[in-house]
Amino acid sequence: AEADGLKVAMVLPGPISDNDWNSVGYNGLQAAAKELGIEVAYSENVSDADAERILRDYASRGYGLVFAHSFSFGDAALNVAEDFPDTVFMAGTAKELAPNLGTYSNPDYQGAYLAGMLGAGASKTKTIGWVGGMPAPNMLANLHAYEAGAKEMVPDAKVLHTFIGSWFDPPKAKEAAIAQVEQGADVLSAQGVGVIDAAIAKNVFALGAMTDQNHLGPKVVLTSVTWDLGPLVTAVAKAVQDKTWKSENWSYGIAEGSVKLADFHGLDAGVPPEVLKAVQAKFEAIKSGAFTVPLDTSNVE
Amino acid sequence: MQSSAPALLSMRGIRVAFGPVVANDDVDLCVAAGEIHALLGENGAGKSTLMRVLAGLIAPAAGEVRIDGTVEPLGSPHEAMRLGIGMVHQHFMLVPTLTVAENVCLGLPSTGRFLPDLKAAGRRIRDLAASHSLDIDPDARIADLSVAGRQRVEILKALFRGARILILDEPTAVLTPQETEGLFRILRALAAAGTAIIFISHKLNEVMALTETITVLRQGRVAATLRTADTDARALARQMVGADVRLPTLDDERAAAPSHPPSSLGRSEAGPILTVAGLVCRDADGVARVDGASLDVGAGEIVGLAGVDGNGQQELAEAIVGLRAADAGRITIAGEDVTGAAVARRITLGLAHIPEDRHHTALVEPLPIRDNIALEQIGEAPLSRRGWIDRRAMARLAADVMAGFDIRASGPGQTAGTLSGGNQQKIVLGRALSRDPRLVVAVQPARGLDVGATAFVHRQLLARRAAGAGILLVSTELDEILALSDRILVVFKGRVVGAMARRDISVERLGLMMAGKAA
Amino acid sequence: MMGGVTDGMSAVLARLPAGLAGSVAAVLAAFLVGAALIAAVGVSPVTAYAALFEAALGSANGLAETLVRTVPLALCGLGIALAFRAGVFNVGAEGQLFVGGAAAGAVGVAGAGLPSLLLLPAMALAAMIAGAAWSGIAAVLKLRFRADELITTIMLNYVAIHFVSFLLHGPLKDPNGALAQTARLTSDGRLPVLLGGTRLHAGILIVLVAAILAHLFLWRRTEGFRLRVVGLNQRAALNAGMNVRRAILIGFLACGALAGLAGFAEVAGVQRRMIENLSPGYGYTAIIVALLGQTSPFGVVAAAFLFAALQIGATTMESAAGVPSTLTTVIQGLVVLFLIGRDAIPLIGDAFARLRRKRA
Amino acid sequence: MLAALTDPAFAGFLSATMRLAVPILLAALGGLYAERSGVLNIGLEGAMLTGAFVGFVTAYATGSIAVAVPAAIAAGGMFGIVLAFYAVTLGANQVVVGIAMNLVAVGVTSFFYRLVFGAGTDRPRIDTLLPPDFGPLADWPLIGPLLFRQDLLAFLALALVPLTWFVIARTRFGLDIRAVGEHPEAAETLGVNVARVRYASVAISSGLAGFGGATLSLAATGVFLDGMTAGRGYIALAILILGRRHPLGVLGAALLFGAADALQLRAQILPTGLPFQFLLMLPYVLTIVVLAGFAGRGGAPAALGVPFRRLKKD
Ligand SMILES: Nc1ncnc2c1ncn2[C@@H]1O[C@H](COP(=O)(O)OP(=O)(O)OP(=O)(O)O)[C@@H](O)[C@H]1O
Ligand SMILES: Nc1ncnc2c1ncn2[C@@H]1O[C@H](COP(=O)(O)OP(=O)(O)OP(=O)(O)O)[C@@H](O)[C@H]1O
Ligand SMILES: [Mg+2]
Ligand SMILES: [Mg+2]
Repeated sequence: AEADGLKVAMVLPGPISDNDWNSVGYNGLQAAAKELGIEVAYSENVSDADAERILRDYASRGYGLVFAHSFSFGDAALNVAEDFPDTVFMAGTAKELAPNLGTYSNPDYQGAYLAGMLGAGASKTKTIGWVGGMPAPNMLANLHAYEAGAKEMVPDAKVLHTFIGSWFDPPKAKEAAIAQVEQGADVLSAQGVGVIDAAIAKNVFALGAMTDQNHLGPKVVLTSVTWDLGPLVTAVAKAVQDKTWKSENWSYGIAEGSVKLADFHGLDAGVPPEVLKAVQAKFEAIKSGAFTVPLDTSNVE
Repeated sequence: MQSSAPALLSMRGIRVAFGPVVANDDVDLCVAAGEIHALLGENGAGKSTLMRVLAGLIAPAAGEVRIDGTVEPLGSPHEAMRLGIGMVHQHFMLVPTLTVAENVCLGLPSTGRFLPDLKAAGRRIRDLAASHSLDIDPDARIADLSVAGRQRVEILKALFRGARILILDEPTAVLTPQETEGLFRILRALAAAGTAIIFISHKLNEVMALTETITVLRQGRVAATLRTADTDARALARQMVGADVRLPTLDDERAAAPSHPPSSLGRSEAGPILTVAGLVCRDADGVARVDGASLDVGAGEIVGLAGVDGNGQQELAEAIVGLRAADAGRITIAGEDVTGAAVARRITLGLAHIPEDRHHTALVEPLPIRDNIALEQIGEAPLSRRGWIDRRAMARLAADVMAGFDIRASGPGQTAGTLSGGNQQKIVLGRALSRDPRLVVAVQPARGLDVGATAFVHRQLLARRAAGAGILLVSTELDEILALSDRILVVFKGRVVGAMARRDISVERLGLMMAGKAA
Repeated sequence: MMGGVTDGMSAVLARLPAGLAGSVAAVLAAFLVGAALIAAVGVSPVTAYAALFEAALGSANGLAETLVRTVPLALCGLGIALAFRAGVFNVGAEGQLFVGGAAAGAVGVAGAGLPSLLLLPAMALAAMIAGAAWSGIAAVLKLRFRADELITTIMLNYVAIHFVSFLLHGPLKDPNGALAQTARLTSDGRLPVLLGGTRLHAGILIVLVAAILAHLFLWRRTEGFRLRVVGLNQRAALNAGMNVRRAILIGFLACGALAGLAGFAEVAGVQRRMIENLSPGYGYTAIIVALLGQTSPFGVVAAAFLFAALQIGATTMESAAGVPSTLTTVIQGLVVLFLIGRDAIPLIGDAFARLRRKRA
Repeated sequence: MLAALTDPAFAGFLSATMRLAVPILLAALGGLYAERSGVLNIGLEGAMLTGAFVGFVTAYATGSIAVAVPAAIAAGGMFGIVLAFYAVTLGANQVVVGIAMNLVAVGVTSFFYRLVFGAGTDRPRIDTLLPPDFGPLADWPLIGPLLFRQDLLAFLALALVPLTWFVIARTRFGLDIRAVGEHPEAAETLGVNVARVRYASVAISSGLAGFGGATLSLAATGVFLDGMTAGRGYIALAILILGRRHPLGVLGAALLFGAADALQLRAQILPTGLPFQFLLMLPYVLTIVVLAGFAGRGGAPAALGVPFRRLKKD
């Protein structure tokens, strides 16, 4: 409806300062804004109960492209999309699509596979840990890929996992991670704030998630699986502007350069070189399409 | 009482108002050292308010207080205490979970600014108690003390703070005659040693026996100031109420209607309306408060249950009305075993209860008078049908009871908690008696009431008796028991230890039995 | 009798704020402080508030959204108010809402194919029973074990939310989906929309009916009379022959049933399936709603509407004016604090008078 | 036997128990002051969050935890004074005020976090306080993990247990607190300033809760996150009742809760076959069971939750 340029909004389930899922979304949005010079807006800390209303609100205020940045906003996006056919919606890992509702997958599990390899290879105890908030599909995909990667590198590796039952409870996540270290884990995958603190306290390696989290523990965060949503948001916005947008699954993973392993900040000295080589080789294989990381969102236990 | 030296205490032109209620209006009061001064007045006349001013709890809107002739600003309890004013409140101001020594040291920096020295205080308490022949253990917890024991602590607390003016607000309302005698001995000794004592009571004979001077308050104003020697109980009652008052007795009743001696009415035919056999009730610690008590009450008779407070009469009454579970024994009402029955069943059988504690047991103070009157009958026609309340019937009942029992209030919508004690008691009475109960359990029904109100309550009980109800009157007031009872039972340590018909009553024997000395 | 931290609470009831003018003033004061904070982030308060009001009340859709939000707040608030009247401090509406929602979702999925007239009442009933049963746990803990409900209901909220999470990851999970939620309800399992083009669903009618019934119950039914008496003075109630335990139980069960009904309304009216994060704390906000409404049913509905409007307007204020949404939490809290704080005005007057007297 | 006691897994469990208990212990000890004085402090949660935030910001700005902890306590205390103004001076419903204050705390901390650190995504962090090295002491059975693997804040928290006992049982202030909680009218007539005692108690109460919150952002993790107290203030209220409002009882109850939490975090790693949600419930269910089992009647102060109004003239 608006003639004078596309406005893009993003609805986020948590605080944009989580250095995690929500930061990724926010950074992606800002990157696109810079790249394309478009107007953007966002709502953070939006509960599932509020999602539909806020999506509707953006649509009715003339936003031409609205990102529903949570796996749990799919229903809400579907409902609103029906009522605003001229607005394009993008829902994170949605199952049901509509002509004006597309989705984008969360391919960080591809990186988790590499993290699993790296972790198992760096582990002296052949036991590595993984701490997450809730068993949401993307978390399960991440965990299974992490496990599979670890097993590829060290077939008898043990992967411990804990769900702390909420997305944001850093002290609890820390304690869960410490419990894993006490059970023998010496590399931890940090899928929540607090795990890196445990790694610092116990002096074990941590593998960051989503953004380069090395600054949270310069001596222990070996590397991070980063996800850059900028290219995706930019591409989608451009497609909408050019009216070439299509309802489909936009996947921006390793192959598209969105998922990477962050800089090691010099800590790679603590990892056997052959492990680093194997990880690098796997990265290239995924990138080239020679290897596909299995996507498994089945429940655990 | 030399008129030349300034009085130890003199209050002039005191005025206190609570919103529209003027509790004290231009009140003067003078008390000399060594004098025992009575403060009299109806319920709500403003006695407690005046004393709260003196104790520094209320700042008056007008007027001045002089101690030894000097005007003193009584801004706080602390200030009052410093000036030697001590008050024993009507409702004890003691923390039940603390020990005597802790209570005494409370708010008293001289016993240790930061770390109160309870041992030293305990020693001083013992000494002080001994010198005034007060029986007090500084390490006892208040909750474990008897009412009289708590009162002794209150007095000691005041003395410990160096009180020269001691105020006692209705101290005898909760005491037995023996305890009252003990208290009087203490007070006379204190006065002899120079303490000024202000004594509030509704019991005129006590006032006559104890005091030298009397100030009568009526509706917040001083109605008279008299020397005790120049007056008598009847004149005092007239001063307070503005008319003659006489407490009714059973003998008046009998004289008025000699034709049917009510004490035998219905008793032979239908059996007693209430029987209690071998009742045992234990408290939370397993101590038997009622320990095998047995009694019965016939229709058309008043059975007085006399006894020193704390001998299980309260627990016995609670068990009869169903507020307390019986651990052994049997209770029947109108022939039906109600030992384990709910209160509601007992009410259906004709029970009415006038509890000792009207504030917490009888009334729902935040609710209007109307609702309080309907409390026990709300589930029955005409007040409700099929669970729906008939508000017109409720209003009618309230109007009837308020008229019949002379309840003075702005209307049936007034909150019960804002009424004077006397009017509150009339609600309780009206609610209980207007249902035509067959059995009335009345516990201390006139406690804290002025003469006029007491006379009213007694008349109502006698009227119920005449209508054929059986009445169990539990009281620690011997006068009340003697005036109203057909038979008197005496309770001691949870058992009924003696019985006496009206014609055989001997006060001495009663006293002995109450002390557990004879059967 | 049934001692506990909440004894005496009822005495405090009388001290809750009354009077419309003061309430308006309090809300205004809260907004004034909010304005200062908005200015601190460099946004014009006028713009921000304009967005807020526009969103909450300025259009049919805004009003509809406000009413949609009113539903869970009012239903939970009514339940809490009834419990409170019985002297029961039930803080467990949040958990009761979750189990109610789960029950409604389960029945809604299992009963797919049934006609709406059968399915919806069955879902509502299941939700009420589930909520009441969950609340009943706290009732038993209080009546049998004397465990204080203020604590047990808070603990039970955590248990309920974890339990419902288990159900949604396990037995109730939509077999065709990856998410922890039930299958989507068929249209027969959804509450009808009242106003086309908006999300306003029939739940608001349930609120009105519930409020009227609660009002009649409290003021016209003997059971309600007994409930109030028990809440104000248990001993006097017992002395008058009332069944105190029964009244307490009714208080618990009514609260659970109404909170469960709120869960049903969210599932059948808004989400169209049971989801893992059904409520962003409705059950907690409703405590304040109940008390601001002075535990009187219509007052509760009005307070729920006020809070709903604030919450609805608040989120738009964030997206439209760039004011962090957390500010709205501050404003909500401040509204309450200023409402109660009106009592301070005479105190401040007193202080001034004293000062002047001292000077004179 | 000794082998079991020195087993590293068990030792780890013990030290985790203590770590998980400390924040709740501090808040519950705080709650003890308020409740013994007759004020129900539902605001513990908000005070904790305030302490976590102010402690974090101060540590970030000054780089000193020795400054941050007093700042967090002071901030909690200020929070308590506002709460006391409502609960004591205005005699408002303490539950409503507490919940409203918690709401404000969530909003204000999150709002000011953005104001201070901007709306960016790089989460600032501080260096957490690490346990000092006690050498061989840390390997003592039982005592080692419980005490000598803890940081200094945990020691302070533990020291507050006997200190609180002493204050309540032995000092004049404690006597005033007990009197005011049981029978404020009596205390007032004896010259105890009820309002002042309650203000002080609520301020101490919230100050300790602020301390407890600070341990979360200064020792447990080095970050601040919106709502990071995650209900610990409410749990502290339960712990307080479980511990019968007695310092030693509160310590025991906090350790019990910490143990249940530490246990469930460990049980999740083991193949128990139980859905993890049931393990997450464990601490809460245990609290309820214990409360129902024997602590239900724990004597609450008679005036708890009841506002006190001084008699005053018209
Ligand atoms: N705190 C108060 N607020 C409002 N009114 C009060 C208050 N205290 C007393 N009154 C009113 O002031 C009047 C005087 O009460 P006061 O307690 O002084 O009477 P009293 O002579 O001691 O009565 P009683 O014989 O029943 O003890 C009464 O009308 C009473 O209702
Ligand atoms: N806040 C109040 N508002 C109105 N009246 C009050 C208030 N507080 C007390 N009163 C009234 O003040 C009077 C004196 O109270 P007091 O404490 O002497 O009890 P009482 O009525 O004499 O009863 P009792 O002697 O049985 O304790 C009573 O009539 C009481 O109803
Ligand atoms: Mg009086
Ligand atoms: Mg009186």
